[in-house]
Amino acid sequence: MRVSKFSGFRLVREALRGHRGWTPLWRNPEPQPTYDIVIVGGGGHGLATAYYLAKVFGQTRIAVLEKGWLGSGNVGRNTTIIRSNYLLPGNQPFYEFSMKLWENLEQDLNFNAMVSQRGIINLIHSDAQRDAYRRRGNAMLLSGADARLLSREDLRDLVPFLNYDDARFPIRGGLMQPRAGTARHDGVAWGYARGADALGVDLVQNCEVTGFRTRDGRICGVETSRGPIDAGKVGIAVAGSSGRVMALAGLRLPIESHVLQAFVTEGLKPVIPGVLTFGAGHFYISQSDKGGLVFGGDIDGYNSYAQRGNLPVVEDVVESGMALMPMIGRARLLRSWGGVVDMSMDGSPIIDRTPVDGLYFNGGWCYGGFKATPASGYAFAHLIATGRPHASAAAYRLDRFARGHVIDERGAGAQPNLH
Amino acid sequence: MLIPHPLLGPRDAQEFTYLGDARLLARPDGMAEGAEAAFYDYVYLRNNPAGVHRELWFHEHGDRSWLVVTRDTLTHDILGAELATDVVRRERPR
Amino acid sequence: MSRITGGVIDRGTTLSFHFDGKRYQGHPGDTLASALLANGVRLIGRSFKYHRPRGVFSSGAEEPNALVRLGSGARAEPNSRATVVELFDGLVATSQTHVGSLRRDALALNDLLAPFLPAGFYYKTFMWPKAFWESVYEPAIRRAAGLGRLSGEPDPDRYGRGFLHCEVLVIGGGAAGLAAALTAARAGARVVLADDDFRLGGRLLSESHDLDGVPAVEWVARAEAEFASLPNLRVLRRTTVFGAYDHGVYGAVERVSDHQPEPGDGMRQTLWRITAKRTVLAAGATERHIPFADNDRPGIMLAGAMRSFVNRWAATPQRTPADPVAIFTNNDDGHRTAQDLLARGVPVAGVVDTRDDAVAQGEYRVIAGATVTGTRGRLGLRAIKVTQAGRSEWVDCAALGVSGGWNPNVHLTCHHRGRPVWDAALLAFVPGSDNPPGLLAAGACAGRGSTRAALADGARMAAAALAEIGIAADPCELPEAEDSASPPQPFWYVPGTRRAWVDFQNDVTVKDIALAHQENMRPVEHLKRWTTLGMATDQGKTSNVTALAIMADLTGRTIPDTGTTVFRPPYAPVSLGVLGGGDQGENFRPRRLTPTHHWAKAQGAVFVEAGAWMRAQYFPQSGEAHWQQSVEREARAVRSAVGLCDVTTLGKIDVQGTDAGAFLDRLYCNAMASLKVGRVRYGLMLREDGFAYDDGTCARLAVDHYVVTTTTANAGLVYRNLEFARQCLWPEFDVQLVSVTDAWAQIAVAGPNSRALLERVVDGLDLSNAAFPFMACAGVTVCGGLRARLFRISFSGELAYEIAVPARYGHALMARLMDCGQDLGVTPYGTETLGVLRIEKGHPAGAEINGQTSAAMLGLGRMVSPAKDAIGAVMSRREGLAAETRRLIGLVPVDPAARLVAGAHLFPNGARQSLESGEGWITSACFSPQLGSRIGLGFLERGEDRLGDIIVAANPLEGESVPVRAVSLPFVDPTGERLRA
Amino acid sequence: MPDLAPLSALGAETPGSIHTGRLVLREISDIALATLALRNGGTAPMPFGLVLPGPLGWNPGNLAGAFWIAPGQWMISADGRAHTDFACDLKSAAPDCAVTEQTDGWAVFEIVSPEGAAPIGNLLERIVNLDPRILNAGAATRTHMAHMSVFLVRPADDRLTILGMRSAAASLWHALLEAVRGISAHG
Repeated sequence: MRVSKFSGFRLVREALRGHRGWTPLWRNPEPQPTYDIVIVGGGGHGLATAYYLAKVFGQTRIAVLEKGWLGSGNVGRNTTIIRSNYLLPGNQPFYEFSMKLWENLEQDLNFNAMVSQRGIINLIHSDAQRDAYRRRGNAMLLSGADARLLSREDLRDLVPFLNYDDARFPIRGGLMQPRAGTARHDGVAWGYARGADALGVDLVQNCEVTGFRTRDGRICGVETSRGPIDAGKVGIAVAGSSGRVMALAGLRLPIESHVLQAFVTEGLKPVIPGVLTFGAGHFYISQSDKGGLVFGGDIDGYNSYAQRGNLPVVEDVVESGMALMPMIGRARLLRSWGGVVDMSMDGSPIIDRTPVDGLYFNGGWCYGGFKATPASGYAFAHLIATGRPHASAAAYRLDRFARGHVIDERGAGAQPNLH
Repeated sequence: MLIPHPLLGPRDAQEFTYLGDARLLARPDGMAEGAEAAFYDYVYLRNNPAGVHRELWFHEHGDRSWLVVTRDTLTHDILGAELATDVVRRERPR
Repeated sequence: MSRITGGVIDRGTTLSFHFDGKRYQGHPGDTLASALLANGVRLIGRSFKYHRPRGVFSSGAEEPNALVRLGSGARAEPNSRATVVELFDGLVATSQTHVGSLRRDALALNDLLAPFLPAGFYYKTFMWPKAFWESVYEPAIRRAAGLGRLSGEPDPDRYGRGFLHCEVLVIGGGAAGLAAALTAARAGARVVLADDDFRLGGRLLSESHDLDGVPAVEWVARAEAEFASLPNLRVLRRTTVFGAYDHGVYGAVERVSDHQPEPGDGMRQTLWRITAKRTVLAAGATERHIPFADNDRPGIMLAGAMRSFVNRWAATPQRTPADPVAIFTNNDDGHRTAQDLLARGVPVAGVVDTRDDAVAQGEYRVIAGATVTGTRGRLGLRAIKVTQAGRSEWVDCAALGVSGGWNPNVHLTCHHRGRPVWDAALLAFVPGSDNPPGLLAAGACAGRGSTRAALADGARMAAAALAEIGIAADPCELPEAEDSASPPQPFWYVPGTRRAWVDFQNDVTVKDIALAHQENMRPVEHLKRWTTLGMATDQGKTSNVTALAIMADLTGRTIPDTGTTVFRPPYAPVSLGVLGGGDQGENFRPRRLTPTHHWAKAQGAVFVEAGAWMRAQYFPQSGEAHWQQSVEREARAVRSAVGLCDVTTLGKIDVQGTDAGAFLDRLYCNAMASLKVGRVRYGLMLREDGFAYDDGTCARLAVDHYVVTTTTANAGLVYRNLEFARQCLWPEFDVQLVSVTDAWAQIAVAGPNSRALLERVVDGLDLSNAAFPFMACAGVTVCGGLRARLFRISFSGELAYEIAVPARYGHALMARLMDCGQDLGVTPYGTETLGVLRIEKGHPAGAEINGQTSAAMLGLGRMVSPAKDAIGAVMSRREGLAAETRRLIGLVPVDPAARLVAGAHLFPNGARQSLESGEGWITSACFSPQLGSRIGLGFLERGEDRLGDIIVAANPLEGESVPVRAVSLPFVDPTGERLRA
Repeated sequence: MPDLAPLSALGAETPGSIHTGRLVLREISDIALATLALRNGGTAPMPFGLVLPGPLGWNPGNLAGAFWIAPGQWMISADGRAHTDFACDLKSAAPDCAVTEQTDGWAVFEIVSPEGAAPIGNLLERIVNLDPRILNAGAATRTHMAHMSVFLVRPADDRLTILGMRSAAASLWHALLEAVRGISAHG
């Protein structure tokens, strides 16, 4: 198949001949009757899984089934933050693996997903919080990631526009990960889609999975809105719809579906350098290359599949933003939207086999699915191809709740809306 | 959102705190055989339907009642609300 | 000047304003856009990507081009749409999105580079060399991107919040909205009428038709007069309803004083949360344009906007009223503009109508079956190229009105993810069947846009809405009004080789849509995201439907098959200041003060935030240069004399009832029912998942009466859990709960002299060890009869008590204790010292009970009684928790001068350090005056078996690695002699 | 009598008071409060001859007043008796109930409108998201205000009593003053 190689040189050449040479980023194939591996979910994680299955694990005859359009789930409706600033051994190495994949993603995919390592700062407002962040920063360094403990004076240099004067919860410092930052969310989905398509993966849009077919306790295919498809193995990566899809296989999950709102302002000249996270209210913000301030906060807190939230949370999030940086008062909210997130019972994800042989599950990403996209795809591909968990994702077991090996970064317990 | 409090009428959802699946009313007996498996189910496997959901809300900034609210998670429509004590007494007669 | 006669402006008053440093004049009733046009100013801004010169395109919220920075200094507001800015005297506006002057924008170079910058170009390049993205390409892109600039200073204005409740909310004050409001308000319902504009009337103000034979303005004035007489009707002018939320809740922003030079003492804007039983959406419609080559010149605008400027504001779109104006249309509405222009003496160069059978409806030239295929005039339109049947001619004109039909403003109907449906007759999307519950669309936003139809629909929908909630209402009587419908010809764009803009602000052209089609970015959302179409500040109001039609044309599918366009809140951009309009700064959140706060303040205490509370952190004395000195003095005082600390912040819950003991047995992992009256017991609560949750004391005041304490942080949460247990788990228990945290001031009196001190204030109670031993409690009186509660409990490990009195006396009791304890060395201490004392004593606190640790880890595993059912007991026995071998131990640096910090990770001496090989971490650390060394608490693998071992505390974050010795807890008074003294 | 001097919730020896805009705000520091809760399955008593009201209800009573706060639970108040052991008296009057002293748990602010009901209505719509019809004269309810829990009692159209956590008295007072300013800004 013909693949347009992307480069500045190519762009110039195409410009000079009226852009007639650009080809589709991916095909629109009809689904085949049989595949070796079917990935359910054409979001970031599903597309990345298919890409790595083909690229790294030498698998062929792969399809990705997407009920809407590629990237229509949370990969297209998040706040684009990438980071590896976790505390626990079950998490941090995984997210650091993801960060390393991010750092080479664009060259790997030949697609500019605008990975931008402008840093993330988590603000510290109390001595106890400093102690907790010191423990976390040390965990980051001990896992091979980067971290810096910032004083209030350091912060004044880096982000002078915060309220240092009369804040209800004074800013006393910060924990910074300089390598963290943002990536263009749609670009990530498109880059993986284009890469997977070029490796022969069939990306089938408008194809909803309506059931699973099993034989002797083993998966043998899926029912879809476009007819049955046989498959040797099936991987599920449908965060937000995990409960619904897995219920088709008769499985219940330690997951609740919640709505997380996100916000963007009108375009503004550069004003916020990296990613900032308020430690005393739930608020995080960055500025896109296009100039919009992209921000978010807490989930609404109730179970929802509605992909929209309510006004009190909007007010609460913006109020926190105003308290942190009162200079944004004159900026205007342009758009708000809601994404349905899988809130797991310990705040950490699941990448594991299921009781159904040949059926694999990837979900429970809570707030954090976007940054995990590369490693999630890689680890899920590893699991599906080899049958063994990838070393970085070995803790993301489905049975960890029953066994008491939870990975609870916030110490909130089995209460999803507190994670 | 407005929560139709059975005693107080429609009230701003901001007066409430959300807990989740009303199955949490049915706490297993901790002294019974097989309690650990029953508790795993109770603590971790909540109903999470895309549709009608029975769920617990606490009237934190109100009369401190726990309510069982029946709400559609696809539309957010609320189909009813009851005092949790009434539900427990009805569904778990002693 | 190009001001003509007429209009709804107050010519008796002149307002001065500045644009780009130049002074102009306008009148009350003007918008910034109308005033600029009236002054002949056509070039107002630049586009986002190509920096093309742009002028006013619309007369409302949909404006994509005429964006300015309003005001200066901290009040500067970027990206303001000149079309909705109400003019006031002294207004200062500045153009934006250019480098150098507006006329000579250096970044206009981008326009020449346009061939190299097609849709999505940035995804295809800037990848080599790798390091250049962040160092070169991205910074350059960021500098060039963005629209206006924030001041960078804190917003100086105040914003308000409010809540309204009504039976009917009417959104929009045009023909339909006015009829709806009249109908509903006359029926006696509580009605809120919210209108975006500063003047009611909507499009009625922009049209030249009469109502009942009088100018529409007069009819509106009559309606307003009636509104004023109806106390059940509230009119919110300058108010944008921006979002439809659940259960009839709408968000609205009222611009209270944006039309004044400064808000003064008042509010700038108010955020209203409106709860309505029913809503009549009367949001009108937005005209769409027809893309053609170079259709973005200043002077080209929507034909309906042109009518607004002429009729409402008496401002013409060309530089002088004598310059000719042309119209390009696919429907009759364009002709209406030509008629109104002529009626006001504006010369019409011609009407270019795409319909072959178009005829003139007045004294002007019609070029039927023709299209506009080119334009001239870089900074202002000079001529258009008209092509008819393959022949082209240039027609001189200084302005061009474009009409491609009208899109109903269905936005709010989509806010619950409802999908509009395609009306093939109207050639427009109209509200579907899945509006937000309770919302009825009326008038032009429902596709019923003639004046007569809108009025009738508004009245009818209001009556229908009221009927649904059981209120009888008759539709108000309707005035005679025009009733012409003018559906457009399905003509969406003029094909050609030059660029034809679809989304003006983001510079998305027909070619970009074609390229997206070529690259298979065909689903609407892919199209939008790949090209950025509809992502500008106008949110695609003027571009989305047109783009959809073009994509439909390219794919050969129908428009509804190609997709719909769904809108999300907010309807129009809303300032963050008003959305976050609560108190800011130190009033961002409530502050809870202890009963001795004012006393402590008078003593010079330094305060610290403890959750919602402010607590005294330490009490510096003169001569103390560093907080550490104060803390050492305070801690020594407690260990050697007596200290006082306000501990009111700990949660207190009154638990009564015949089953109170049995109830508490279920809540705490240890037994409470067996506690004797007059005694106190330490209690540990688990979460149901088996991890440690909260600790405190449980005092039994009577057989059926306990008072339990919680940690400061968890007071509210524990109360909630107790109510859950009472109402949901064990409603059969006779238990009553009340939170009494604030009712009692509680003061810790700690130290060897505490008994002596208390004996001076407690009325006649024997405090001897025999009569009132460790863990005793009693109701007493103090200071001559004040009721109080006395507990002999100790967080410091010293002989200690906590005494509680009604909160209003806390201040006085503290002062009294200080007064009468001078000879005993009484010293107030704060939370820092409290922390030092508890670390010395090895008591766990928030850093140890952090939600991730188990009772066993805390060394409290034996408290989890196997003999009873209690919350968390079962799950605490899961394999993962049972196999956990980390234990809380004490740590001291081998070198007493070494720094020991919480957050360091623990490793075997000499071992390679990685996250996986870690054996624990330090939870808390401080300098212990008692031991003369830094000490710490931490969790260590098999800690209880390794006492005496030397391990390493690694803190690579601060470049430290410190050998430490594991020691047993507590550091102080291991046998408890002091405690029981 | 104890020889200790009490402090008002706002931290002064005398209660706070301010006349601003169209409203008078006053701190009430001499009201005695106690909650009364029924035992499981118990029936409502009539302490001091007081009929305990139902949900949203308030009964001014003679010797003491009461408003409903939860199923089976009321707040009982007595003007001018803050210095007494009111809970003890109430317990004697309702010995079969759980009684808890609350006098010092709450800051009590009274808002009076010399111009009638309208300014109170304007204030309410600035501070709480309650349908004003819930809070007609004679009603009481607890709700959410400026990140705090408050009880609102409406003794009369031109009068409103607000009870907030005593520890947050200053923040509540501030929020009320801000809301009053908001009303003035709108005229």
